[in-house]
Amino acid sequence: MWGKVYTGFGYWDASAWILFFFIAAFFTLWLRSQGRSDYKKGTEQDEIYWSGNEVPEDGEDITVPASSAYWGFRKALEPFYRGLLGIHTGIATDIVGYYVMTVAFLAVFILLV
Amino acid sequence: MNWNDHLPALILIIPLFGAFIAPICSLGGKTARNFLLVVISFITLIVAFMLWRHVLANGISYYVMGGDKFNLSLPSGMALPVRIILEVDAFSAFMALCGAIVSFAGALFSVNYMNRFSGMGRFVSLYCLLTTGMLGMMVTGDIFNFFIFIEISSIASFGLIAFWRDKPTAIEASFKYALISQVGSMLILIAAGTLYGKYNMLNMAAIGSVLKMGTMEKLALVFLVGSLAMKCGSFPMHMWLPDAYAEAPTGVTCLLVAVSQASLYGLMRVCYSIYGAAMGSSFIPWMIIVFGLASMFFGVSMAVVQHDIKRLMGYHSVSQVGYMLLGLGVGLLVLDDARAMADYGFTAIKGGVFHIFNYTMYKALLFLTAGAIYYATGKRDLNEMGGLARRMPYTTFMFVIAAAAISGLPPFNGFVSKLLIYESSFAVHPFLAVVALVTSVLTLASFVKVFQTAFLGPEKNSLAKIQEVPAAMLIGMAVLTAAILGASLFPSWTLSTLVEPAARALVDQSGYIGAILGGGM
Amino acid sequence: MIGNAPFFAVGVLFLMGLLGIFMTKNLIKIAIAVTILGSSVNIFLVALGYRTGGTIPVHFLAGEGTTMVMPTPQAMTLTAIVIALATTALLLSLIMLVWRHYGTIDVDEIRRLRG
Amino acid sequence: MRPLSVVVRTGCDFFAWFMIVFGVNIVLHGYMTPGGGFQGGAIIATFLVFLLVAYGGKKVLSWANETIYEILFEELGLLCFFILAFLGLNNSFFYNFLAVPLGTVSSGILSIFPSSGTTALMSVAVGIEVTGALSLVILTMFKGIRLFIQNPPEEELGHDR
Repeated sequence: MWGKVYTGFGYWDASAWILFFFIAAFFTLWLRSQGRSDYKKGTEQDEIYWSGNEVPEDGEDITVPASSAYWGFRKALEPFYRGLLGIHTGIATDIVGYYVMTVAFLAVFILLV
Repeated sequence: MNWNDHLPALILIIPLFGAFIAPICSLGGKTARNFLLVVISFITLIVAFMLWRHVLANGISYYVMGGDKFNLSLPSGMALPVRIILEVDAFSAFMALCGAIVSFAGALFSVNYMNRFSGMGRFVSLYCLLTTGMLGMMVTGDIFNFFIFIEISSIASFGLIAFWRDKPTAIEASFKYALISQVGSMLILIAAGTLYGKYNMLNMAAIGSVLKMGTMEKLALVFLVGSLAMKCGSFPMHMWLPDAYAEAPTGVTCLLVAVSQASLYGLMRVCYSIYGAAMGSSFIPWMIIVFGLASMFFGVSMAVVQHDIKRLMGYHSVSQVGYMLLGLGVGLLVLDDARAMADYGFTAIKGGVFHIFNYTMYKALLFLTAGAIYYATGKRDLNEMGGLARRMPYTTFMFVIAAAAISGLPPFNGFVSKLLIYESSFAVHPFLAVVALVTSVLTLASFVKVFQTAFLGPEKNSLAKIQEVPAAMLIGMAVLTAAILGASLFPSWTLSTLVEPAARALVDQSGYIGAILGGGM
Repeated sequence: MIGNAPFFAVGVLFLMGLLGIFMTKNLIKIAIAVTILGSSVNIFLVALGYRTGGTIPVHFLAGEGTTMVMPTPQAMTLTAIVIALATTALLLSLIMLVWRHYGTIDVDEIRRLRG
Repeated sequence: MRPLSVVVRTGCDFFAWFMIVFGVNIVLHGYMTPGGGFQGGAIIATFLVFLLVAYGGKKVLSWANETIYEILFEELGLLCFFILAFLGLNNSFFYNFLAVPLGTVSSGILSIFPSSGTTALMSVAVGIEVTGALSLVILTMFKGIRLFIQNPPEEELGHDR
């Protein structure tokens, strides 16, 4: 039940990983327990900005929206994405067209090879 | 009468009965109808489990519809089977078990999720019908019957995708799926007709026993492979999939995942059990591998830039199906070569089959968590979410588990199946493994994005009043979470009991044929 | 050669159906094209089962004839027709709802889900 | 749809009933002749189309009750079919437990009683089911034409009914 899974080149052992997980968790919790709990509540020590900036009321103002995530990745691969989004036209006949073209391609090539 | 003998038929009878009785039951009000939905899918799950146990213990089980006896496959000295025969080997039983688990979880989830909407009698009816179609595709041993079940599941899913008929996008997604699926079904019917015209048989095992490659068989193979690859959403034919998955009600999306796996099952059944050793050239295996690679890479690169949560997950479905196509394609490539098969081919098949189980579980769970978010907030756009972890701790916990599993983080089950696929496809060509690895990295990247934008971050004022979803929905998700955790913590047990018999049955073409034709192949 | 005529008809109808899907922009016409596609497949199945000079495959109605037409493709065709009816009804209902929501049945304008 | 002229309506009154008789005939002989449950049921369902064309939508919708079609026809047919299939479970699902041996059939003794056993009964069950289902399809599609005219889609958004 807890045995190893052999992949032909190596193996995977879940129990070793879980053991490691517990050890790591123990060290993490130990490190955390070394922190100080005697900070002054309700003062500026609670603030999330050390610089003392105002924290906006609504969290909306300080979130990065999902559309902006991986902006650089998308910018760098822009030609690729332009092509990829180009074929996702969303027109029903195009969808059928890609399918029929693929089947036709397969049908022609399986008779050739 | 021994009920164990009738299990292959019962697994179809019970959801079908549920579909038929649902309109009457819904006259009795909300409670009766919800009770029916949950009870029917739970009994289906139990029957699927018993069928799986039965098949593991007694080998391939088959069932002759309308025969004098349930196992009389060759009546009165005929050389060929004539009736509709259900044939369940370990692979089918494994798939049916996966499908039944997902169907049960989706039903539990739908009870609360769909509570607000009208027309639920039809919903229950169609849901049971979709379950019937999916399970029928998995247990049938007859190629025309396979077409019937694929159509039953398609028609039920058109209705369910367009269930919210007041949403324009739902109608649009359903129409696109209906159009492409109708053309695909016609090609499947042509292929079935071609095989019938050539061999005067419709039984898959009987066709497999006499099949010799010729022009018509090649065309039939191409039509079947193309259509079924379209149905399970591989790359150039996947455009309907994110639309349909995103727009369907979430309990249904969860079941649609299992239905796409049924199409994958059909693809593998056609390639391994009907054509199998007779396939001759390595063109179709390579094309399946190429489909797999393209689906993996392009699917995930589309997913990274999405910001609709269900659409993002829909593109991940495309990319995950690629893994299974890769694993099972590598297995198909070396089907004739006993040495390579023992070396890495069987590992690849094991990886593919294990990935089917994992994918069905964690993708269904991911869709359910997305549905839970939609239920609580009424939003699907990630840009408008944030800080949900404080409000919905259980959902967050289950989302993290599912996301870690789909990204292939150890120690979760996604890692194990992906590892098996990497290491075996590496032996064919390193490029395959590289694409698979890159896909895994991008999967992790996009789920980090979902986790960070939806669950972490400061709380938004617009989301200050939301609450955790009701208990029935949480139980529905917990069923799948338990399956994921079980497969993660006991990978070797899962592999040896669940996956290996299925993989062995998939490779064993003569066993599949011999069970119907009485051995002596 | 003349025995293959039904199959030519099937091919022509099939191509008509496929081209109809791609060449027209009107959703109703596309639904009609899908129906034509289905009909071509039905003709294919019926043509497969025909035996020259065959009779009705009911034992005590067959009369003197010894060759019987295979009933299986006909059963398949009937089933396929029933399914095609259900799908056509669904497609037309969906088109009706599309027209309600989008105000058009031009296939190029029904693309809110893309990218 | 507006009602048509009085000539058409009188013709419809006269002929629509014959469609039902013809359909029932096809259903009842479905086990032996071309036709059967689906074909006969489809012919019976044209009764409603006749009425719809001749009398217009308003009148027909006030006559026809969807629940009757759904519960009485469709469910009855489906459940009869299902139970007939289920009763053969002693041998196998769908087993023809009423079948008459071939010798008896050929001798022509059973001229009225259906010689095919459950097949004829299933054909009747399918006929009832298809009648209900196709009538329901026609009614639903006809209602769908006028779906958002009475209540525009804006009011339905949020699908929170």
